Amino acid sequence: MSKADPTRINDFTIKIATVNGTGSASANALLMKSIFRSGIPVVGKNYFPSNIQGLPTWYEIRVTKDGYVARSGRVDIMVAMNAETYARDVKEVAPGGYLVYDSTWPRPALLKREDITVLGVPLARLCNENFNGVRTRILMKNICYAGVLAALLDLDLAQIRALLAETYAKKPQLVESNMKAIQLGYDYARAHVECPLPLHVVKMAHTAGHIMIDGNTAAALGCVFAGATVAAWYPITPSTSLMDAFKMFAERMRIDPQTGRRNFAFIQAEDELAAAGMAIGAMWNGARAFTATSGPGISLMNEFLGLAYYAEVPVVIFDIQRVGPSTGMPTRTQQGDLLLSAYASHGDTRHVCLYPANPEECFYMAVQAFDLAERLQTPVIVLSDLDIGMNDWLCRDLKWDDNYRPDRGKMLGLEEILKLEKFYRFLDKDGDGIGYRTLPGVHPKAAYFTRGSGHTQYGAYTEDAADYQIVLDRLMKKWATARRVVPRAVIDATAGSRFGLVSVGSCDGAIREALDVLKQRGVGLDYMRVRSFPFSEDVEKFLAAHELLFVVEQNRDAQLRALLTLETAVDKSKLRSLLHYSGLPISSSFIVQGVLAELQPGQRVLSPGAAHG
Amino acid sequence: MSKADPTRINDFTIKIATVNGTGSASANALLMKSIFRSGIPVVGKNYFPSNIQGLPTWYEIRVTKDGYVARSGRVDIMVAMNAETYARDVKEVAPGGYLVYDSTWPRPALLKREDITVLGVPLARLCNENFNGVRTRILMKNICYAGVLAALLDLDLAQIRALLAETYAKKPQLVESNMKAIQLGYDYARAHVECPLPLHVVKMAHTAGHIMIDGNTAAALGCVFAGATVAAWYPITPSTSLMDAFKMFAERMRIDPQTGRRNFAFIQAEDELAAAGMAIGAMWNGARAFTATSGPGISLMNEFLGLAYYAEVPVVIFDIQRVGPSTGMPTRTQQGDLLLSAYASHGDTRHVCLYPANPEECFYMAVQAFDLAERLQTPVIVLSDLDIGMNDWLCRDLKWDDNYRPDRGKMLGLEEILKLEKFYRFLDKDGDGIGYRTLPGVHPKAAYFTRGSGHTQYGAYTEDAADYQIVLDRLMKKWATARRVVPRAVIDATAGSRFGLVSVGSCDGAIREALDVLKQRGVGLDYMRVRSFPFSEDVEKFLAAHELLFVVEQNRDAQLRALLTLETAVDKSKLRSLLHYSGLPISSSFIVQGVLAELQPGQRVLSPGAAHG
Amino acid sequence: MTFIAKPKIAHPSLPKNALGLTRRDYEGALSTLCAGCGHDSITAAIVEASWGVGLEPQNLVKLSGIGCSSKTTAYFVSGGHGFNSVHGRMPAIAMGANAANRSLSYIGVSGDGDTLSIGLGQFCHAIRRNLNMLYIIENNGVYGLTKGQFSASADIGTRAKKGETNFQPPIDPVLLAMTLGASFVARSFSGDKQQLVPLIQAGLKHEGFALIDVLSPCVTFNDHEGSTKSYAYTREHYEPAVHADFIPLEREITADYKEGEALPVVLHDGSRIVLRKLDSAYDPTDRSRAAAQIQERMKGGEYLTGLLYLEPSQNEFHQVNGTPDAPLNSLPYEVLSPGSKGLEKVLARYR
Amino acid sequence: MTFIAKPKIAHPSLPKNALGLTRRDYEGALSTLCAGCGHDSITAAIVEASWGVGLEPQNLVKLSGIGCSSKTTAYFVSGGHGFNSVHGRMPAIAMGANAANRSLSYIGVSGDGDTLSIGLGQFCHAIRRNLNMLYIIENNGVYGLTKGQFSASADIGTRAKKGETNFQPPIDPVLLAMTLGASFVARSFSGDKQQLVPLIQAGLKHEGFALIDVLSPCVTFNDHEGSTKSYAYTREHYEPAVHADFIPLEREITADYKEGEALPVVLHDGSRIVLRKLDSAYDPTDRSRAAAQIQERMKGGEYLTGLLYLEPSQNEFHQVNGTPDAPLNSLPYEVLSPGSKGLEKVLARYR
Ligand SMILES: Cc1ncc(C[n+]2csc(CCOP(=O)(O)OP(=O)(O)O)c2C)c(N)n1
Ligand SMILES: Cc1ncc(C[n+]2csc(CCOP(=O)(O)OP(=O)(O)O)c2C)c(N)n1
Ligand code: SF4
Ligand code: SF4
Ligand SMILES: [Mg+2]
Ligand SMILES: [Mg+2]
Repeated sequence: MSKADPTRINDFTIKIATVNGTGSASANALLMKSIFRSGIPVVGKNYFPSNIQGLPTWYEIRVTKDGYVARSGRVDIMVAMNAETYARDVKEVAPGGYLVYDSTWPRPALLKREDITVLGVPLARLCNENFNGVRTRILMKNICYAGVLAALLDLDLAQIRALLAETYAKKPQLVESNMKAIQLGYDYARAHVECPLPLHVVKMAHTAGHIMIDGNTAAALGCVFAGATVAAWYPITPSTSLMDAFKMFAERMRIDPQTGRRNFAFIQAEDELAAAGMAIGAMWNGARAFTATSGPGISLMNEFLGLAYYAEVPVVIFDIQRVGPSTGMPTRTQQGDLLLSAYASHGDTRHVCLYPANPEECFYMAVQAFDLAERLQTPVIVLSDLDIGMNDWLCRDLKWDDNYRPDRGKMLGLEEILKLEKFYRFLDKDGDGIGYRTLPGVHPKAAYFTRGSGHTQYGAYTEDAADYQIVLDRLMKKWATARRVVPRAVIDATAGSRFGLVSVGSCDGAIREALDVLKQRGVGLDYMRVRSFPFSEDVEKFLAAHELLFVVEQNRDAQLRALLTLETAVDKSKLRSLLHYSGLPISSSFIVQGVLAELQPGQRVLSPGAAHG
Repeated sequence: MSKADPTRINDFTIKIATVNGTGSASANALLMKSIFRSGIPVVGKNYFPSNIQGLPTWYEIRVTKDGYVARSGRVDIMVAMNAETYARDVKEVAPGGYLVYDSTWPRPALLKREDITVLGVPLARLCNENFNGVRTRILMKNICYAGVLAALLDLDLAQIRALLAETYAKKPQLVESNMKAIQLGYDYARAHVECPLPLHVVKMAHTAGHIMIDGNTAAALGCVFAGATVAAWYPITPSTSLMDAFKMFAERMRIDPQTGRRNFAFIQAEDELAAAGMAIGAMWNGARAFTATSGPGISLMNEFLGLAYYAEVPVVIFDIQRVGPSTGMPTRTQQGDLLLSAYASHGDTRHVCLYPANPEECFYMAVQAFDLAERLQTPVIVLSDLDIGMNDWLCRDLKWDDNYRPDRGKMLGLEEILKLEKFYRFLDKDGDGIGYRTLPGVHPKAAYFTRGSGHTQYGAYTEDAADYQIVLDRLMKKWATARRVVPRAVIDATAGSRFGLVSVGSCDGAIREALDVLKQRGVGLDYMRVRSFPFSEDVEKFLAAHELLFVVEQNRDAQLRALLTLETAVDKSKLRSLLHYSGLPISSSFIVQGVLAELQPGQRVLSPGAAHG
Repeated sequence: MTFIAKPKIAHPSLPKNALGLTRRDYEGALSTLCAGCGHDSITAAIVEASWGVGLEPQNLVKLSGIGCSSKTTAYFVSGGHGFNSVHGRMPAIAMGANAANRSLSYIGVSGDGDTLSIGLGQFCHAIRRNLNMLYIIENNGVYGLTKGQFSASADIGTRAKKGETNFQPPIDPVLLAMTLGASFVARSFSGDKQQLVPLIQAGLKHEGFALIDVLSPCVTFNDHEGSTKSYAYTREHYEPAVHADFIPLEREITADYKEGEALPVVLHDGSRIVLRKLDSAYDPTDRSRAAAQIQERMKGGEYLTGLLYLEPSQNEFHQVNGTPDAPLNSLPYEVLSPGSKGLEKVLARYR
Repeated sequence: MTFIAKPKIAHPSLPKNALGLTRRDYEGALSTLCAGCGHDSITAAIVEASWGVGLEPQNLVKLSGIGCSSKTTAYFVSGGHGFNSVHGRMPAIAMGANAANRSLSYIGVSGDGDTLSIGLGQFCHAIRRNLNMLYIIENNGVYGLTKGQFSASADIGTRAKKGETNFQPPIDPVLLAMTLGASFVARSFSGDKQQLVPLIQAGLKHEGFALIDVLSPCVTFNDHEGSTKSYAYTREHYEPAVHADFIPLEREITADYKEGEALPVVLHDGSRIVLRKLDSAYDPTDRSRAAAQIQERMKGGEYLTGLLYLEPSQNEFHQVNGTPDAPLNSLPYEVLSPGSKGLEKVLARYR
């Protein structure tokens, strides 16, 4: 076996280039899982096209003993299965890295790189010789490269067989055929290459108590545990898998054992306006309801968001952000809806937003979203993104407290209603800006009229200046209440630095990695990740406590910086933007470079301006 | 004749309270016009309900020798024709003021005010005795109170007859009947009251070279002169009258004399999404097109606005703002769409906005909007409001330069196309961030593909990070170009004060009046009214040059202050908000009070915070 | 202003329904519509019908969009919750509300603009889902609240108050609904209480989407050429004075006629519409024949009124979705949450 | 990947049309759709048809929404401008573009999701305006681009790739369009070039709104129970390995049959649809009889194909609007502006 490079053991990135629609997904999943099962933290990033078949697609597997969760930004092993992208794929390999390609047909012209090792494996030939049928051969080619990698990386074949057995429990014959392909690649590699490579896998025990899950699945699970019963949506990438997961879980765990009836309603709406309206109608009527969408859907929901804000109807909306503007790049990631979500709709409106950073938070924040929406009687928008929502992340096990009960907020039941002299929906009895709700069907005395037109605090229609303003001003009081109950920011001030780093959502992984790197380079930074809009009080404190703050986010227009500038007392000249918006998930190196560029000696540390990435 | 009060001659406010649907509009118009024709500046404000018949409605006529254009905020003469609102109408009269009511039926209980003069006129009785038919009598009652006021204010009857003659040119018999009603009221008043009142009208010559016009009519006229040929819309108050006016003008001035064909297309769309799409489609295809709407429509247009921004299609949208959020108060005014219009749609988007302050600017800015949209190849939103759009304003005569020709921006004709080797739509040849357009039907070589999905600078579909970013970054370069070509702010720094006042749109009238009042009280303020987004460079300078700035606007959330905070270098602690958002047009007194409250000696002049009104 | 709701003093003399409630208990706030507006007549019919079927007021959920018509949900059954949503989007709100609690009665009131223009897509899809609700279109051929623009149901040749003529073909909600497979389709006239009240009651009872297209003249903006009482005519002749904002106080138009009969109704402006009541022979269960007859009559300028199509067998939304009889919003959390044990099982699949 | 456009070397041998252009001149960019997708066959038919009618490429304006189908406007006639707008809103863009220049040909390509769900309202109103364009629905019963959810045109009982069954009644764009008074309504099948090409040519020539509903199987997501070649079946049996993201490379399905004949077509997944071509006796000008026949056939599980309804007499948008023959976007500013004199006249009324 070739001399191992101890620094790269369990610390390298594999990138697999294929054509979409050729079935490489399960090969990649197989590799991910077997590394995960070997106890080594692993990251999977899927770069797929916005079509169904025939376009280039890439899958990146990062093996990271330190448990980082971000894109590494470098490629150590490239599996180049796609002739169309072969040239650029070769370029991407880091010096000293490896390239695996299908040597069934020679690729002379393109093999010009002296600084990497090129490994040819006749995958097509092997499969043609050993399998029948076009479909089978195409598919097996992919399983076959998994076998090659198993040899190169020293993966445990027994474990791989076990995984296949789980996957194809109902179809044992598939276990054999797949295993055969694995073995073909495995044996060929061992016969022709010095295995394992210097950078390979050595078992660890770092994944116990962890799962591999995507954010949309976790969010859907959160909706199930929050007791959501009405799900309305209109398909849109990358939010679709959230609804698919909810349906899957509900069909497993929400079927009445006696009657076989479904304890949930799943409605594919005709568009996003309808989806939002359905969720609003359902929550107005006492069911926990939600919808999931992406940018274009949020734009279309603007009118309904304004209605729900002003008429004070709770509703939960998941925005799985993708690259905008407009249709943009549906299969790429961005954080471009921060500003719109915060102030969506005409007139004076503002909405509670939650910003999960990973699947784990997607789960817990989904539950929180429903509690906050009903407590505050207003829409809550959960802003995830494609990176969180559709990629597999290593997360701590999700925990559930069986004592949890939904917080329905100020909802009057029959007893309370009967005690009332008269019921007024929009009166601020408790001074927190929140009135009391009632549900249809309970008692005529509790009936009230919900409208998006001017109304008095008693619920009557009005065009009177003073009456109108009483309600509008109370909504600001409610906003102040919101500030007190939303999730606080996550703050790490251990560095005790004059400089801080502020960010949101999926940037977290890259930032934590960048902080380590910076520390190694002697730069210590404090870090705050905001988790909600409005900002909790601690945000104000952190901003005040630092003299220079890097605001890291994944959009062009510094939308988080804008919200901080508007909603806190911070002097915006202290806020330095690091903006990454190419559609690829942000990497630690981008942040490290951005920070160092600013903090180099001699540089005008306090000059405003933004680094664009 | 009773002793005249020289200070109140040509300087007082009449308010007329009636029930909508009873035909008082023409009586009020008659009064307005006759005062205008007497050469005295006059302001009309209409406070009407969002229904069709039977609800209270008020009309305010301010006679102002100083030519102020804002709501006065006080009532000197109340004509209380509506029993339902009688009580509160009485309360509104300023001490020393007058109340005119229909004494046909006594109103004992309600006449309890010693500090005002109450004049009863048996309007119903007079009309019942002199006219036949229910309709006629109801209508004549209103004309009759106009006659009463004519006597009380010493209006010129001959002139009134002349006005009626103009109005009913085609129906002379109506002139007589109306004049008869006028005379009835006039004679009764002179017989029973000492006429004219101390506050009355004395002819001046201050309205020569002026017109009385509403902003929607002026904007529509602007569209006609801009050469707009396609108008698509969906009815919504208060924007409807803009489209009605365009149709009226076009039907007068856009009919081909030979063929009788209509040189314009007028399309009532099925909703605002469609209206926006039609305007976009038409301008994409080379016609000047526009739509008009109000808040709810802007919310619904979010998706299309993002498309037009990213696909770089010019379009002109008028937002006649009304009270939000949601349906809000459709017949009340507000400036609540500033923030949404600036950043409408998901992803990184920003839109050019124009902020007219009066009908005169509505006319000129309508033309500018089309030039800017085509020059910048992006949507331009003209933010007017109900106060400007639907009330009659005294304006200088509109002027037109016959040398004007539309600025089509960078549009290639056949000759230029033939010279090209190859055509690329989104290349930044000139370094100003603006590419070249072509129109369908000209030449196959010039054909390009317009899309809201990711595209390269050559116009091809892309999901490539770098290619995507090149286009997104260029859009920011274009934005910098926009900053240079948008209308500059209106700045009055004659006071040379350390303190400044910043505002937008229809606040202008109240502010100019407030500045006079403040000067009289020894407080001199500089004043800047922004007229566009992005802000022109002079805005930055003005903000920097003052140590405290009052930001006056008509919304709850300080939306103009937000835009200034985000888009300029100003230290926001310098910006003090004066917010008026009750739905009534802002009055000078509100501003005066707000400023004085802040500038009183002893007050912490530099403390942040906002006065709410 | 028409006064529909009067102070609720339960007169002992007033007739009571099965629940011991009087008509008063089904009234609502004061109408702010124009005197004589057809919509107010429909409101009165809804009051009568819901009293008649003996509905618990709190069990009626009232939904609407935006428009004069949509305002009327505030004018009946004040004991039921009302949701006056946004323009054209009532069906979505209704779908959500109904999904949350299938045990209540849902009545949606909309206008021809609200339903056939901005709301057309949602209207069609509510029908496709066979959403269990009574959907009433108060159809006047104009946008009343925005002052008289043509709606998509305006007939060709109609003249608006402002004078222009409509040249676009109308969208007929009845034929549209039948094409989309609606399970209950009816048409009536606002002034025909005798026909309207039973239709509303049937619609409330129908399991699925029940559409009633009610022709409801707009006093203020309906206006047709050639009518000796039309605004156009009056402007030129009798009217002693004309005022843009003048709206005459009219009385509601009523229509009383028998099965099979045709009744020409003269509207406020003197225009005529001809209503023909279905005769007992008519078979409302044969869709294509029904559609053919309706179109036939239309060619002859007649509106066929009554229950035009009925298909009781169709599954409504909840039957398709397989929801339990108990309202979803009443299911205890314990039933809905898989609990920590359930979570453990799920996680196993992600290791 | 299917290769529709090849490098444009005008082979001397290639047949030329009246303009001296070859088919190559009507091709577009490479298709990125799945091999065997029905949409690609339609693209080929559009290329053939526009070459056939001898359309100047630059005079064809290509409009679409979002979806696999909507992408295809990039795959034909690259010499014409294309506007790939937003989901379901193509009709509005088309209306505006057409208003600006009535002299060009407008072809809109949409999907069943794009047209019958999010875009249903705009689709109906484009018909009502009789907007002069050819509107093609590439109808596959699913949302292809978002991976196979049912569209509103999916038949009851259809099984999706993911396994669930559709229980909602389909919206038939053909019957809908006829109910709304469309002036040109046709149905065809993606694989039937012989029928499709002439229909497209007729649609391009029709003055007014021409609808062609083209059944266009989705290789990847059409899937029906009980088919021996369906994914479901294969999963359990022959397939040696199953991969969520595996999409077989299929060949396009073609159909060639005569007037009056019925042709059962087997789709990629083995499911069958039955097409019946109109016989020469069929009268496309009698709307209600046509509708009845279509419904009859449907009950029998057959899709009637061909030009189903035609009413050439109807006025298209510009005839109603009274616009001049010269495109509005070509009118010189001098004609459009009243000038300072005109302004003076106007102002007089405001003094
Ligand atoms: C999004 C939006 N667009 C436009 C309007 C303005 N608007 C209010 S009601 C209405 C039409 C009402 O017509 P219809 O539904 O027929 O009701 P009617 O008044 O005739 O009873 C319109 C366009 C609105 N409120 N919201
Ligand atoms: C506003 C909006 N909502 C949702 C989507 C996601 N989306 C893209 S295509 C599509 C449906 C496509 O179905 P269809 O129109 O039938 O086209 P097909 O792919 O089947 O040809 C959807 C829902 C979107 N792009 N925009
Ligand atoms: S405007 Fe017409 S629809 Fe509206 S209330 Fe008046 S009569 Fe009724
Ligand atoms: S998914 Fe279906 S519709 Fe889309 S390209 Fe593939 S086969 Fe065609
Ligand atoms: Mg109407
Ligand atoms: Mg489809």
